Amino acid sequence: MAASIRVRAILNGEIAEVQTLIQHPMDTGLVKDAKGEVIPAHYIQQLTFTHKDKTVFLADWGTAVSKDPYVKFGFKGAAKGDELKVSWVDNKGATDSLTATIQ
Amino acid sequence: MRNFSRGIATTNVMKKIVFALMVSAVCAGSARAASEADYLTALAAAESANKEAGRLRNQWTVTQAALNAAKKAAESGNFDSALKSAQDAEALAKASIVQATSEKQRWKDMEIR
Amino acid sequence: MTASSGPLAHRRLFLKGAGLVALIGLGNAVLHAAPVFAATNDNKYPDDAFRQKNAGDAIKALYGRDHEASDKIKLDAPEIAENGGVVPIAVTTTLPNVTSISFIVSENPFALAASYRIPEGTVPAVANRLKMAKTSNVIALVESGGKLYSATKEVKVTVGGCGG
Amino acid sequence: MSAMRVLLAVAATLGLGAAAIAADKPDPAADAKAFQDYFVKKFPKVAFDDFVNGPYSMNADMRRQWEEKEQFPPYEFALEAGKEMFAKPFKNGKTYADCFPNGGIGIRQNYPYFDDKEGKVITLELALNRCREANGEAPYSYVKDEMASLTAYMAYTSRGKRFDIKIPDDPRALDAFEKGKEYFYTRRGQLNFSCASCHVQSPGERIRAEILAPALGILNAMPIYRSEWSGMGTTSRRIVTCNSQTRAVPLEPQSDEYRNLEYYLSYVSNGLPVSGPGARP
Repeated sequence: MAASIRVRAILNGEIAEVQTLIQHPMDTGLVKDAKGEVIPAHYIQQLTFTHKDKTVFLADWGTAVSKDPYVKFGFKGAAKGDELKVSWVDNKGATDSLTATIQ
Repeated sequence: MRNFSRGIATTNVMKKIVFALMVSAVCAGSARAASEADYLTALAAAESANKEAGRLRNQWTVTQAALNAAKKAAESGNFDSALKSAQDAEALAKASIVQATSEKQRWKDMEIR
Repeated sequence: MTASSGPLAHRRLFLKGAGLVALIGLGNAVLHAAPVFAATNDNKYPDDAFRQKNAGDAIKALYGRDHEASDKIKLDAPEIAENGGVVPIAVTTTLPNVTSISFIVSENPFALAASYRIPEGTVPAVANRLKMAKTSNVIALVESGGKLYSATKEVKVTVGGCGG
Repeated sequence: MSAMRVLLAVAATLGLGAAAIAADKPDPAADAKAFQDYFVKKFPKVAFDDFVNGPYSMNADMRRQWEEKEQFPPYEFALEAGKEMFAKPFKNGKTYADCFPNGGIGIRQNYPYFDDKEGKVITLELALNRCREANGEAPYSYVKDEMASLTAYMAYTSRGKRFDIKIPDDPRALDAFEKGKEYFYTRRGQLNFSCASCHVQSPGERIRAEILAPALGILNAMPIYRSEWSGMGTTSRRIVTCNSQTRAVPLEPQSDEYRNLEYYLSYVSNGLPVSGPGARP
């Protein structure tokens, strides 16, 4: 189970409304910790949503995206029960993914 | 207005006194820089006042900051600034004590009744 | 199997032996990387655009063209951010066949905050939470029908609390 | 003639003195009523239950930002972690449910309460650590994430239930209430502010980016995820940071002063719904 990704995908008419909250520090690399050392940049760069093997949404993120990032969008052509694959990769190469079902 | 006429005479006297004071201050300033002893007595006074504020559960964060600054300056041998910071700390600690004691009654003024 | 790049590459090929395939691959990529703008087709992360400091350079690096204001873009952002770390910013547009939406925070250390690819069939609207270093213009860019449109709003940002 | 005047003066001061003493016999119910009337009169357009939303009941621009956050709130992770922690048995096999009435579900609105055996105020945070220690586990810090996650889950199970803080007719309980009230109105720190300076005299006003919350219902959303901390905050953490903001040296979390303060503030907010865990600037 992807511990870092929370997805809510709800069909509203013909549009699937998708909200995602991801647990990630999104460190900018410009902040110092209590001891005065710079906390290195550590942020999600790309977040991809695929439905029936087609990318329905792709986010390119910089260091200005908030900690525990959130994004909301909608797309047509989905049906209740369809699967929506969500995956991210960060600047350290770490990744996580989750398959959610459209309610 | 009556003593105005005497005023002129007194001003000369005043000038002499002021002059003398200034001279002695300058001498005092340069001749005897704050010694470590001065600093230590001031530090002790500040710390005991801050301890009293602690007993009254009403210390200020800036008091501790001034104490730390005093100790830091003392470590680098700068007893003038160490003495000054210790005196600041004492003043702050005393103010926090006055605040605690006066508020014992004054808090009621703001109470919603 | 001729190495097409200069003498240096030749020498490297013989030395590395095992690295042969990787180098050739690298050689090809370098050759084909004509000035193509990542925002529109392949899924490459627009690293260069995110490294630009000011808005103008970031937009040029990402879209390679100027933008014109459009009243068909609704940019929703607070007047005074409750906290610079979490500023809710959303955009919707009635412009036709939108392919990309991006957010610029001009006064941030790096102007480009986020960029989104909007494939066919996806609603041209995005909501997200961005960080803002200080009071700044927020620019929402919408690429529609190969042209670039924008909406701008100033968001005031300051710290909270009474002192400490 | 002057003797008469002196007599009158003495009588007057005595009379005043008597009145003052009478007024000072603790009457929590009257205090709560006066407290709530003050805010309802000061903010006639704010719905009673809306006071628990702090700054967001005071400013439309802030409220929109809050409503956006609430769609997928940042405390989601703490809430889920709290739920798991609450169910996970201690090493001795027991769980938190064994320590609390009704298994700890839907009871947040009764905290803090006055324990007549111990003769002191017990807050939810203190009760949780007591439960841990009673079961051989190390207590959690009162200002860190574990305590925030647990209280977030317990608050969530009480959402909508109305604060129902009780003050038994026990002089020690009345004294605790009075001491909490005194702490609330006492100025402290170099900035010389009391809680009331900000949360009674100037709620709705700005301190730089933030809008001051009204004191009425100010604890109903605890624990809170603050963007300022980009993390969770328990009631203890919030009070301790408020102290240092006014340059007062904070006391130990859960010390008498703080528990009595929480007792006072919760009692005067009786009748308002639990809305924790909350999101704040």
